[in-house]
Amino acid sequence: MAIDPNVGANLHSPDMPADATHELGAAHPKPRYMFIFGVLAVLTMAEVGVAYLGLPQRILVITLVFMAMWKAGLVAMYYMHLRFEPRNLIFLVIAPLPLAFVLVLAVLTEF
Amino acid sequence: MTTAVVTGPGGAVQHPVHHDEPSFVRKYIFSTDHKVIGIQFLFMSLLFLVIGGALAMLMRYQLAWPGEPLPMGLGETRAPGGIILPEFYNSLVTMHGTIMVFFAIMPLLVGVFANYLIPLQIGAPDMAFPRINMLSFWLAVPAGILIVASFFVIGGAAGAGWTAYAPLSAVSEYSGVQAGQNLWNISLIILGFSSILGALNYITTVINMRAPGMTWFRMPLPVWALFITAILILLAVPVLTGALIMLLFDNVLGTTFFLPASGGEPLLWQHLFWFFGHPEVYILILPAMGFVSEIIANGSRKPVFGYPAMVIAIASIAILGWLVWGHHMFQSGMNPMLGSIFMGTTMVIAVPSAIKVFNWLATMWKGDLHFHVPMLHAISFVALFVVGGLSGVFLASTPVDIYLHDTYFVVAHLHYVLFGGSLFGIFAAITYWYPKMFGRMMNETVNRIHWLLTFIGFNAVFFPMHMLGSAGMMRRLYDYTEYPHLEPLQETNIFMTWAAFALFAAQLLFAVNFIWCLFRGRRADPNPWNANSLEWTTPSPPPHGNFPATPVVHRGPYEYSSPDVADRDWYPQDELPRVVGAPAHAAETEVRR
Amino acid sequence: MNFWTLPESFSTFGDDIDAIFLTITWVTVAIFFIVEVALVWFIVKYRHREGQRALHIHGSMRAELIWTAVPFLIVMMIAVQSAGVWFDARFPGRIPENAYEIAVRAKQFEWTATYPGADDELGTEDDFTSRNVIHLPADTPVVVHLTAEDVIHSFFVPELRVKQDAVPGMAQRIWFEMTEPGEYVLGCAELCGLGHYRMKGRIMAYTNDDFMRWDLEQRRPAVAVAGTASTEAGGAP
Amino acid sequence: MSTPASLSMLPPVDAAPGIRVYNQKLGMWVFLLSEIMFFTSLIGSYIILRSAHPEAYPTPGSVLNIPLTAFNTFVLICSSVTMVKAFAAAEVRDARGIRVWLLATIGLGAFFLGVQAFEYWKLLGHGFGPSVAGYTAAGGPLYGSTFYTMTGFHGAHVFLGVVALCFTLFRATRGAYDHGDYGGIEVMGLYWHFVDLVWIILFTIVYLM
Ligand code: HEA
Ligand code: HEA
Ligand code: CUA
Ligand SMILES: [Cu+2]
Repeated sequence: MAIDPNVGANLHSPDMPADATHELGAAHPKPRYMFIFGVLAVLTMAEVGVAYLGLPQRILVITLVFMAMWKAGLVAMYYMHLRFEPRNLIFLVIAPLPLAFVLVLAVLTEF
Repeated sequence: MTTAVVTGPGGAVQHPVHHDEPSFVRKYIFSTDHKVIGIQFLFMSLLFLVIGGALAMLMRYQLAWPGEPLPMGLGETRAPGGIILPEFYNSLVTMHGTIMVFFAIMPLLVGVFANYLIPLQIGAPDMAFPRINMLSFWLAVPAGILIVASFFVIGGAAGAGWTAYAPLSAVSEYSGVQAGQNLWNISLIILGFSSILGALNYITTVINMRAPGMTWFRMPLPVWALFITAILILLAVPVLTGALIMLLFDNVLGTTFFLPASGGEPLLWQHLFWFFGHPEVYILILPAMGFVSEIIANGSRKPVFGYPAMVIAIASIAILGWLVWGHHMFQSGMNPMLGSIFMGTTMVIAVPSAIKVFNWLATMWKGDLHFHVPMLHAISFVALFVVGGLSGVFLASTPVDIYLHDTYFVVAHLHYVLFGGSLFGIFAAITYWYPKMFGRMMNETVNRIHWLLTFIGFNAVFFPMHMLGSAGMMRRLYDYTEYPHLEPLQETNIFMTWAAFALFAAQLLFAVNFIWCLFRGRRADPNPWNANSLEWTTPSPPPHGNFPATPVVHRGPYEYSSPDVADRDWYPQDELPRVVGAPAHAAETEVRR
Repeated sequence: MNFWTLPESFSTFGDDIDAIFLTITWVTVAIFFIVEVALVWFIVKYRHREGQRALHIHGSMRAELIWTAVPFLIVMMIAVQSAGVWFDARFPGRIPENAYEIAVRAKQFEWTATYPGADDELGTEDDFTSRNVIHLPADTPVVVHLTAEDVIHSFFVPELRVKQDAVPGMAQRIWFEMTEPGEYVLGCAELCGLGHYRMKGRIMAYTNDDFMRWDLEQRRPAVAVAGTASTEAGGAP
Repeated sequence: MSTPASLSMLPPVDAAPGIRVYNQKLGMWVFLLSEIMFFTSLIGSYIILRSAHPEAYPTPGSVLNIPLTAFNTFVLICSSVTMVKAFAAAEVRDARGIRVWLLATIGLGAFFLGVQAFEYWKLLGHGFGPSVAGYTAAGGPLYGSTFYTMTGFHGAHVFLGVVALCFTLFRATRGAYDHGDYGGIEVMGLYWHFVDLVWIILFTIVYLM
């Protein structure tokens, strides 16, 4: 193949040893896993605390949803290292969220 | 230019390994070759098409001559003395719908052609995950066995319609069906898993395994359609799975998701089902649209008119398809305000469909039309899909749907889009790619007769359904002659039934032709239709690994009648560009390898 | 029997519905002919002949815009016209004030109508019922409180252009106004089990005077055997 | 394939399309998208049923044991850390680290399941079951139905994850993953973290609200 030595390489690339470059390597700082863990643990405790505060239902729900989203976001961004992925993948991953939203919201108005 | 070398960690995709003559079992049964899997799906789903058709014949018999004994017996619990029982009729409707939608049309479109075509048309040696692909097929098999087995359990097969509205489907006292409903649930859960595994394979393959030069906008439209369909499957089917699980639990665990007596919500089932169900009907049409685009361009010897618009139309149908599910629930007691919103979105969805229809017409405009059999089916698709789509507009109008909902008008609509649309698209695709799949041509004359009879028969069976619907005949009705105002419709129904028998008989031609030519058909060239896309550059049938060398793509798939090549009217995607001024050399134009 | 149009309508908004049905019919028939005629024309005109070569053209932005915009406008027109009638037929706020109210309960496989009785209130002692035959006044708006006992049924009166699912656990309120006295078929339009096909009933519509007379007649026995009497009133189903 | 000299004058082909993510990882992400929709249908139903029938749902603490489950949540979060540590070890080709952290993850996952089983057992004893029959706890049977279905399907995912982790560990003891072929661990981790993520949401919705 004279055109380009690397043409078609991606077809088989997963078999190549991962020496050359890889996503997390030098390009990005290593996420601080333990620090994230600390945040998650604190947020969990805070959530439980909030639940026992006896807040009015609406405020409670908003606070808890916010905290849960935060935690979920941390897991996705750092542990699943979405932050360090190509933009295309991030778009792909958030694609179904609006759908989930539409489904739940539309049906909620029903009852 | 920099090349994206993705160095992934290993232990992953196998090279197209060339085994030395694998065993029969590895080659034809537990094969990981996408082509074999596609063909396995083909045989399985054609079998189910026949079963679904046969169930329809029983229904038609009852609808023409309600209460008259069948010429043959079907067992005392179903049809004592040959007279179909109401509960058996309900099972027939349910299983006909379920089998046609989930076990015939969906696997025919996706299981068969996504598997077979995607790697070949994008120039890949196989799927991204061949073993998951195999698993996908081998999950569909037990699902199929369960659904057929459900006819033979006590209480008979599920009888709550293919939409399985709760509470009828959730409490066996209400329907009289016992294990049948649970088998239906379990079968569809398994099949859903199979579809999801397939979908993730197709998506990954299209994103990552395209041959060099195969940019997004050089992909053949079937690949586009199948890719977007796979996304719909991926996101819609799990919602059904979740709903099915809740329904199953209501049946067997005593939970109460959909049972109002102890706090559940019947409408929740409908919302979940249709949130899946409407994307599902587009799953059932988009691939067919892709095939038809390909075949019309080929038959017209002309580039697809408005290729980018076609892609955008598919994508917008797919996106809008998520926002219209409520149009199945206008009369369900759903909030009327929500109904208006759903009417709006549903109306809008006619627009991308319009774009597609007019682009097909424009593709034929000033073409050089060759009416090979796939082209005949493709043109029929356009002619009939329009009818089905337009009847959809009646149903989309909320006030009109008050009258038409759950009448035969809906049945007419759904057969025009599903049979006139999807199944004609499938006939087009099977006749078009048969030579590639099996290396032999189907008999052209027999196929033409089959097409003609199917086209006429189809319209004779299903067009009158519009009239039945307008006259107020409800669907899923065991014996409409109970209603005095529907009694006069019997003559029409008798006519439709005879037409349906003829239609079914006409399919025998196709079946015989299909099977006969597997063994006796004329040998096919690599490129019998003078087409451009990559699958035609490799032998028929393609070898394991598909392409002797990775193809390199230089242009879009529809460069028919290009002025750059004067000596013929096609220009394969991987052919080296002819340098301006250089003589078109015969040696170069031949199919290489 | 004329299959091409809906049966004659006998309710006030029925005519509006039929008008939209007609509009859509005209629009779709026109589009149908445009598409099919173009198709056949192209088939004949551009069929393959020796030496013919297709025009090599990839598309036209202008054409795309036209056939995006025109259908959009057409369907929006249909949607707007439909929304108006839908509002009239279904919005709770549009239910006439002075309507005669009854309750209809669906169960496998029969319809039971409950009438308010002397005090004009539903859910009181003096209510009386009828099975599968519903007696109503014509020329007066009627509100039906629709419920179901077991599974989903659907209250379908073709000639009145009325259809509403009766969902267990939900209370629906629908209304209609009949324009003429007479007998109208009531059917069940939602698959509800093995007797779905025979879950039929009748609506007997009287002039206001006749209805009043009928109503009074029913009240008398209703005092004696509240609830169960008068089942066969107005003729056995 | 022969290459005529004229080729060099042609516009370059767009070589090697695709996104810079290897197939397995992309495939797992795509699979997780469908999982998102699956849990949407379950959790969405929970939210919808609950808002339709608030009377069936007493304050969670009155039936459920929040401190126990909060602890269990903590366990699952820990298992996410150990999982990511295994991945980090694979990246630096630390064979021992891979095995140790995987083992820790398996242990924590199994522990989570054990606590959940214990919780179920306790709750069932208090008349809080999934079915209408025999439901005697506060609220209505809808509460039991939804509770067991949500947490049960999450538990099933954890269980499958533990099984898959055992398989991964088995392969690691055979010398996989520490030659730069960390893909298997990364993909396994994506699934595991996703299950953790779902629990974070479930815990909040089912236990705290
Ligand atoms: C392949 C499957 C498929 C497809 C593609 C469609 C396409 C459409 N469907 Fe259909 N539908 C079904 C399969 C499908 N449907 C099934 C199976 C059911 C019954 C389910 C059940 O209850 O069992 C159903 C039921 C159904 C209903 C519910 C009816 C009821 O139960 O009361 C409605 C209501 O809105 C509807 C609407 C539409 C619309 C608006 C489209 C549109 O997408 C159509 C768009 C196409 C066109 C409009 C034609 C081409 C366009 C032009 C030529 C341009 C000009 C047109 C205009 C300006 C109008 N469908
Ligand atoms: C794609 C889907 C599909 C297809 C093809 C068909 C095909 C047919 N359908 Fe049906 N139908 C549905 C999907 C489909 N249907 C659905 C979803 C419902 C709603 C169910 C519900 O209400 O729950 C329905 C409901 C339905 C009803 C309404 C029943 C009722 O409401 O009471 C009727 C009534 O006549 C009917 C009739 C027919 C007939 C006569 C055919 C005929 O066209 C059949 C002709 C036979 C074939 C097409 C098979 C031929 C076989 C081959 C071509 C393969 C041969 C090749 C080899 C073996 C190699 N169908
Ligand atoms: Cu009641 Cu159908
Ligand atoms: Cu739909």
